[in-house]
Amino acid sequence: MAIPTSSIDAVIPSGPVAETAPPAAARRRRLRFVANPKAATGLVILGIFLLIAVIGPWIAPYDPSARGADLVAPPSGAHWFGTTHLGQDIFSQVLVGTRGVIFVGFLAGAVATVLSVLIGVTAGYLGGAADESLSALSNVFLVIPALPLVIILASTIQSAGDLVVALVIGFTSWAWGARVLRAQTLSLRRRDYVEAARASGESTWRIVLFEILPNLTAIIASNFVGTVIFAVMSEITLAFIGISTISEWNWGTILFWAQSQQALAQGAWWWFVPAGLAIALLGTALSLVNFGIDEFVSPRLRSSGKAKVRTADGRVVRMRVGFTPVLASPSSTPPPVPEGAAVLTNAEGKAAGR
Amino acid sequence: MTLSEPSAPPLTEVVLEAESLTKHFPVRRRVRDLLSRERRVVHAVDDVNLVLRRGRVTALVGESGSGKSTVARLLAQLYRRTSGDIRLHGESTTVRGGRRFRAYARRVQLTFQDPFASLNPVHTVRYHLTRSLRIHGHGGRTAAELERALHDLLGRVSLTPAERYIDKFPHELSGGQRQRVAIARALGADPEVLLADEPVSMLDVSIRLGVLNLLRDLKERLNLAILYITHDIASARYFADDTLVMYAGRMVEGGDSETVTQRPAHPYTRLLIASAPDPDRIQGSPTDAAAATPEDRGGGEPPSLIDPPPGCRFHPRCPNAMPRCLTALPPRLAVQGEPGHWASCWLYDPENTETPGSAAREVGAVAS
Amino acid sequence: MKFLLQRIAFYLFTAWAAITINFFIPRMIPGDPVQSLISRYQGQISTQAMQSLYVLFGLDKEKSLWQEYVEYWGQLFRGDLGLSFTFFPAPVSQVLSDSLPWTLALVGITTVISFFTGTALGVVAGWRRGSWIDGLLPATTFLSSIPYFWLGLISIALLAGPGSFFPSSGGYEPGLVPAFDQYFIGSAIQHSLLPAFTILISSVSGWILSMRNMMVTVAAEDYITVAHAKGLSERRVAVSYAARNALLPNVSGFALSLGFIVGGTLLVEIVFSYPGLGFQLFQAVGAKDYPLMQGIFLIITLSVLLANLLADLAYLALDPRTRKEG
Amino acid sequence: MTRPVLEIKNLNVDYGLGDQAVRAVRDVNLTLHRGEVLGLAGESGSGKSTLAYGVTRLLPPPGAISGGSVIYHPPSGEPIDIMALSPAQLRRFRWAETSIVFQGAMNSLNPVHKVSTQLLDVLAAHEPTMSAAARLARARELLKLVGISADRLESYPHQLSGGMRQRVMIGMALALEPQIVIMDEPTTALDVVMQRQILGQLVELRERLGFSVLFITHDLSLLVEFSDRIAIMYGGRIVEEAPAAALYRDSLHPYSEGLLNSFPALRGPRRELSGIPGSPPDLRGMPTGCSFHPRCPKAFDPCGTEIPVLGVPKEGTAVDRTVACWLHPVR
Amino acid sequence: ACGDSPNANRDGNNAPSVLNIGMPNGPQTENHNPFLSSASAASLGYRWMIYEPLIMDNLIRPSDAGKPWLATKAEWTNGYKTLALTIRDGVKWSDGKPFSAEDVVFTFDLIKKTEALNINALPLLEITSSGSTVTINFGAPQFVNQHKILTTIPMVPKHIWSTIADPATDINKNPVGTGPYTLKSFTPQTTTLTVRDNYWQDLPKVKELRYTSYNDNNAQTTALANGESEWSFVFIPNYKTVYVDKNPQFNKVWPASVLGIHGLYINTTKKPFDNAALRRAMNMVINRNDIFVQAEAAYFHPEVTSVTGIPLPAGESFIAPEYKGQMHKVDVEGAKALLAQNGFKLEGNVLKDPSGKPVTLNLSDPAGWSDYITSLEIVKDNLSQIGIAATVEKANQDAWFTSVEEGNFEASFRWTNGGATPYDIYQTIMDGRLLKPIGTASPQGNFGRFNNPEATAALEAYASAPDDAARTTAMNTLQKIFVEQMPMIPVGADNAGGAYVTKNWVGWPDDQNPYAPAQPTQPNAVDVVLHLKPAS
Ligand SMILES: Nc1ncnc2c1ncn2[C@@H]1O[C@H](COP(=O)(O)OP(=O)(O)OP(=O)(O)O)[C@@H](O)[C@H]1O
Ligand SMILES: Nc1ncnc2c1ncn2[C@@H]1O[C@H](COP(=O)(O)OP(=O)(O)OP(=O)(O)O)[C@@H](O)[C@H]1O
Ligand SMILES: [Mg+2]
Ligand SMILES: [Mg+2]
Ligand code: NI
Repeated sequence: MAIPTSSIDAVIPSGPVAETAPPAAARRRRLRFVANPKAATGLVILGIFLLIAVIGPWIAPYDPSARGADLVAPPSGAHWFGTTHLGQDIFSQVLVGTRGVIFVGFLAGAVATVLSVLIGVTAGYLGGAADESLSALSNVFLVIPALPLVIILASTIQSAGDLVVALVIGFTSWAWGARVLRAQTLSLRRRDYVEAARASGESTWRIVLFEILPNLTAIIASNFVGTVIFAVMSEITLAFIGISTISEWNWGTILFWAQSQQALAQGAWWWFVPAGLAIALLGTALSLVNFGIDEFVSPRLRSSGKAKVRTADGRVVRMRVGFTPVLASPSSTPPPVPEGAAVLTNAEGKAAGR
Repeated sequence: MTLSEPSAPPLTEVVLEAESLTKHFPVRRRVRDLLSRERRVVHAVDDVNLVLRRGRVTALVGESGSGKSTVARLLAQLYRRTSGDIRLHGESTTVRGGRRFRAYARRVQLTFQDPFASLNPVHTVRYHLTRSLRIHGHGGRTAAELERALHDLLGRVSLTPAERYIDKFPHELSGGQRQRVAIARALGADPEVLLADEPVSMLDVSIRLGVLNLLRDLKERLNLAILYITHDIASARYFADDTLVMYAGRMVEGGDSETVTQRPAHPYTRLLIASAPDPDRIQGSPTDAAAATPEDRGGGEPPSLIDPPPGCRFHPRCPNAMPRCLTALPPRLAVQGEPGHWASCWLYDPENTETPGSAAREVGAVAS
Repeated sequence: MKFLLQRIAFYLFTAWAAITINFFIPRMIPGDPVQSLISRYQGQISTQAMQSLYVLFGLDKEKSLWQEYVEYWGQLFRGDLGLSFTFFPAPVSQVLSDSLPWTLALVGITTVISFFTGTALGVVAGWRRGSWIDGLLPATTFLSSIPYFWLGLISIALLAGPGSFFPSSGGYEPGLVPAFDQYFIGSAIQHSLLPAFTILISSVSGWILSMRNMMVTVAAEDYITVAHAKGLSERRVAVSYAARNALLPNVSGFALSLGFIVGGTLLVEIVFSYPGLGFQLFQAVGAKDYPLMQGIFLIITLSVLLANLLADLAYLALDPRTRKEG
Repeated sequence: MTRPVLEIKNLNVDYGLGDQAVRAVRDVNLTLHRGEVLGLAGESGSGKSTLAYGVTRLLPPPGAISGGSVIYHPPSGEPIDIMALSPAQLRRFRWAETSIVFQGAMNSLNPVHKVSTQLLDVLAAHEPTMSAAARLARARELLKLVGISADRLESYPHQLSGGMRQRVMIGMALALEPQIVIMDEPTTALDVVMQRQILGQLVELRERLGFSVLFITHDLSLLVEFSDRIAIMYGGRIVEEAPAAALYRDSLHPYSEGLLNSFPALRGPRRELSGIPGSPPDLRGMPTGCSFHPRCPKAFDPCGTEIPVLGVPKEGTAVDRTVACWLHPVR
Repeated sequence: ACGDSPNANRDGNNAPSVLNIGMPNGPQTENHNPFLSSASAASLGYRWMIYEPLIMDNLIRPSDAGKPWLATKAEWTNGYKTLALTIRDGVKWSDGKPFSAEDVVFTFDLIKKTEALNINALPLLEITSSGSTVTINFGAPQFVNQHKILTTIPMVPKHIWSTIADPATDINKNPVGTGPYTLKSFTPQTTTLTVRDNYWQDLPKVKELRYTSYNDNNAQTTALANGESEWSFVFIPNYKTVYVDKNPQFNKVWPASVLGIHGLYINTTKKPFDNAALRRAMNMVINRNDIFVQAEAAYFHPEVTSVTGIPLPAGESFIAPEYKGQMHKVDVEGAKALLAQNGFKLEGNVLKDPSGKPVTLNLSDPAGWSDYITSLEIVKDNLSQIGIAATVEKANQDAWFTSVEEGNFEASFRWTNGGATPYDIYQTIMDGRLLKPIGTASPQGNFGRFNNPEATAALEAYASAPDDAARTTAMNTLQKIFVEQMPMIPVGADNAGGAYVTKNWVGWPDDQNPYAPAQPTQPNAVDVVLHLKPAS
């Protein structure tokens, strides 16, 4: 029996799917993330902080360490955020301090992410003894509370500068990510497409790098963002309690000085508030980006734009599972369909059939 | 397209052959097992013999969990076999990754059941196909050669014009198109054997046919040996030259597709065929439909593969069970008068002296 | 059972590893307790005192690290955590038993409250998606992004102070003797309000969010639709079906957070001068008091492990799927 | 035939609101009669499930009913428009009058509750006066009804096999002896052997209890065997409706014909399989006219421009079937 | 509800019979061992309310004779190698047993026997008693240790301590002393002492002392500001706003300098800082007032004004005639001139040393020590006036400790030892006996590696000189070397003052009546409490 190729052609769907240009589609997929309002807001704020991190030291009106004549002066035209006990300009400190915060946050995030990917994905993909020992390792790191560990480590290391602090935070905070990634890799490893790649003869490292990793991007990204938040908080905490080197300005350093000079008791709220708000804002921005990623990965989490509808009986209800609303305006419904036609014919038909 | 009674083609060269193929998966140990030395295993595949010939489609049917996919993966050397032998062109092969696995994969390729899962969502069609060409050195030396090879590949699975599909992501393709890409990827290795694990079960009715026809076309044009795995016995009849029936990890019947489907020998095959939906059975009262329900003493439940029933694995459900079925494993027995048709069932033992069904009633009575 | 055995092996291994790390990390710290003591009393303890302090602390004898490690384990098995340097010669166990209850009470209760409020709000937010409570989420995100030491400082500045109901520091009114009576408990509660509030504000949104997201995910499951189709009351569907299933991942998070009670809120204790373990740890780090550090770390690790065990048990109790028989 | 229990009139179902909306069910008119099994077939995405959920108003957001009515005729009393029920009324109405068996039984049962809890739930919600003992007795009875031993009540869903779970769902669907049972692909995940057993049992129960069944599947050969009448859906519309035998013997709509020709037959002579060329329509860009015309081998002039109306075909003598195709002008 | 609760009939917090004392030292663990500086008794200071010394020296007026306390007379002979004590009669331990010479002998014996308790490394030889006289022999002259021996050693009862197995680690659960108070209750946060009945002096008016340990300076300051705490010693930034102004009538701070200083140690081995002229020039530009005001909140470390580095007025009597009245003053031009004379060149804003290299200086201190860091910032600023490019490094505390002790630093703020004479100051800075090569720790002092045999000889002479004249000569020599060589730039004095609230209690030491340092942890605290009277 021969099947002419034409017959196959006839069965080939040439449906509506074939229209869009592929690269555009790919871009669309990626842009969808940015289109998420939460992610967009987060990214914009983050962008501003990044910009300040880069240009902060140039646009700062004063040298943040330079002493001035006005001691503990409230915000004014000359000093937007007021001054410290040495007459230093707090606005400049915040601007200049952004760089350290961003640097440590992102470096620690990157270190932790790389470690968690290395350890988590390896453990998940290799399985067996390698998995057992690597997950044991990450479990141990998970059990050891990070902040105290960071505090101890940071106070261990001589002259803990930004770089050291970032590394310490990075090296102590990868465990959670590794665990998540391992679980995800385990499930990916069983996916058909990984098996299929294996069956077609791909080498192990290529499978890990090109088949598994790209599918973990969202998790890795959200992991990264999470670690950055943690790193920023840890760094600020370390500076605040006076453990890390505070040679370079960061927001924690500002708070450290404010605290050790009892700024609030002095009534110098301006010493505390800007740095605290900056931290909160950066944290919020990062969280928003994280939500964006979450929603991107799992669209269910998106709260759909318009959740309320007007129903046929004129009430406004929320759309929810289990109670499908009956919409008010049958705008596009063509009611003039022979109401009787179908239904009646049927009924008649049955009647006749009897 | 015309359909003619398959004119049993002459037996061609054997490409891949499995002998006494066995796969036992270890069961995770329980505390109580720690005391006993015995390791518990899932008898996923036991003593399976099978022959794939050039230019022939062999169907492997059986219910879910009967071990079909495991056989396919064993043949693709994705699992290590517990025992038995796999011979490629008569040569025993055992490969465990690396260069030798690649060389094996070049000749034996596997496609998966679910086209929605077997393509990586982050890669384009081009990536998938390029990789399969490159791995096996069919990618050519220049970009132009590669491009030509890609077009050729897509052409072979009738995804033309190639430009329309080549830069798409899997999610932009329909199920049938995806399955074609999966097949094209297997063909990229230029294999001699194609192991197709349920290639259409996840596809919509109206698309299935296209993929099956494609496979048949490939068989004929490329002279491939194809193992077609399915649980839909009707499609085996339609598409395969030979059909093997599996039950609980063992082969229970085999032979020419038409013979197996029209004159099933093994009670399990009979049950399977009787259960398949059959539009021609309508017209009658629903009681008829109920009456047509074949006898199945097991409530439709397959046996545990950890402690498979002794003797014939089907005996707890078999209406024809005889006392010896409970203890003795039936060998392959030729069905008389039908060359090439065999069944692993004591009913076909020419020396059988027991009454079919004698053990069934006993056991049935005890069970109820 | 297999599951349990595996977990026990895991706990034992982790405990060993953590204790070993506990042992080595403090020893990597340069400097020693004597120097720290001297610098704490800048000028008031003269440098001539150093020798006698080394003798006092037993630091004048040279021992190999390995020897110390073996001895440490011997001590641990005897339940002896050594003597603290900061409070020399108070045994570490005494320092711990003095401060642990405070942390447990403040952070423990707050964590529990935070978990329950957060989860409850999360259930509502997830169930009534798009309602006002859902709109509140960004605000809570902002609140939770505020470092809580800062929130604490601000709340002290705004709410505490002379004449205010909220005391700004300490665990109870000075002069009271800890006892289970109305005065002491009342004072302890009064002192814990502000720190508790701070922790609550910054931790509750995490629960809200994770519970909401789980609710949303679960609400799309078929069995929820089935529950609606069965005509069950809204409450029953929301609580017994959706929330009950959505709770599972949160429970393990909760158990984990219980484990971090001890180590996680160090800053709140610092800011509110709360006499808990976190503050002690902070001091111990400053004073190079490694027996105390080790002791606190041990407590933290053990409590995290215990919490993990609880999480496992809770899972076992809540999710029948993990209780596969046999 | 008896009088109808459920009349679907001009039902339209949308996903999304406003400009975003896609219409998944278009102008569907369908009647379910007392005691019959009405099969609903069509390829994936044709709107079968949407119709079933729409009728019971169980569509999850962003699904919304944008028009039409669904009239339920109770055995005694006034007809009820399901579309006009308030949530509270809906809750009372559900399961007591219509119950649903979903496609995946694994997901239909709450994994953390015992089978008994989930069965008793229904009884408690709808029969608050019933005693606890009576409820339990009823639950045991139900399990027996579907061929599961009563001691399985204390099992959790994961402890049951796929077939048992599906049976539990069927038993649960019959708990309140509803008039209508909607089954959305109840057996696709099962083995053929198991599938036949369950369907056999269902047919038997229907005989005994007299409920009506709306049976949804894409396996036409199964429907032909098990249902009284079959409706074929394509692109959100019913394109043909006929008694099962009539449809099998002589399908009028080219799509129905294509569907029937997609199944290889197990018995009888080897048939020629033609299949259906092309792929399903996109809901966002429905072809004009008859939505099947781009794939239809018999398409002619009016097909591309005008939507054919569902009606009794002029030719032939059958009055108990309808079709929407320009090849078969309606009366 | 509970009648027998210890809190039930507590009187109001500010009842006039109670004095609330606070320290910012965090939660305490019960330990009333008076010898251990880690004990809660030492940390909060209440050990001096229970245990008493032999003589009550007043460190802020070190030249005044001490008040006889448990000893009515203390006499040094044998070139300060023998101490003869006459023990007071009629003193009773709080358990009723009489206090005797035996107890004094026992206490000194205990210190002699137990190295861990010999905080001051006293070279004790035999200790004998006869009647009410106790004779203690030392292996070396103890002129400079007089104060430590007489005022900082608490006397403990033999009948109790002789039964204690290990006095170095005993927590002395039920302290029995000769002091006016006994322990009433202890909690990690608050320790309460109550007045005893038969004290050898008039009983104090304060019936109860409540020592509260606040977790940090902020908490302590807040407590002081709102009167919760009535006496403390804590660093209060901007103390006027934060503390005094909250209640100016009562909230007082009384800083009193003692003979110990804080200043900038310079590593004298690092070029070009081995050049004394450069160090003197640096000294001339440092603005001590700015440091005092901005870093030390205008009170905490009182400005060292005398060029000799000796705090005034405590050290008034030690100042050499040539330096009397010579005060530090900022003189940038003078500094420039001095540098120019010594071959330094100021080119623009850059100072070049005689070899032509720009002069740079790394100033380091631990990150968390905010007053020191602030001081360094100011120093850095000051030094830039003469073209020295200084940087402030905020180091890790332990790293800093090590590098200072090993001489791996350029300049750093640090304190000196303190004592009853300026000897301790100079000894910490200039003692050649402590001189170690760079890289070897010299934890006891001479961090700047100042190598001057003349100074070493003068120090030795001062400690062991047989008579006052020889001592004066040695002290004058030390001052001359210090002023001319400037191995360390003195900035602020150690402060033994305190903050107190006069709302309920008056009679505190102040400028008019500086009878004792106002620090609750000093031995003199008991003297202060004995001076207190209810306000109005
Ligand atoms: N990796 C594995 N570990 C343990 N048991 C396995 C594993 N893979 C398969 N099995 C078991 O082996 C048996 C055969 O499985 P297999 O997947 O081969 O069945 P199948 O016939 O392909 O079923 P289906 O039609 O559902 O695909 C099943 O009981 C299965 O549970
Ligand atoms: N949430 C949704 N948003 C938008 N479109 C949807 C949504 N859910 C379903 N659809 C679309 O509605 C159409 C009908 O879907 P439905 O699930 O009713 O099909 P079906 O006939 O039941 O298919 P199957 O046989 O696969 O179950 C499909 O084209 C589908 O893409
Ligand atoms: Mg399979
Ligand atoms: Mg469906
Ligand atoms: Ni100081």
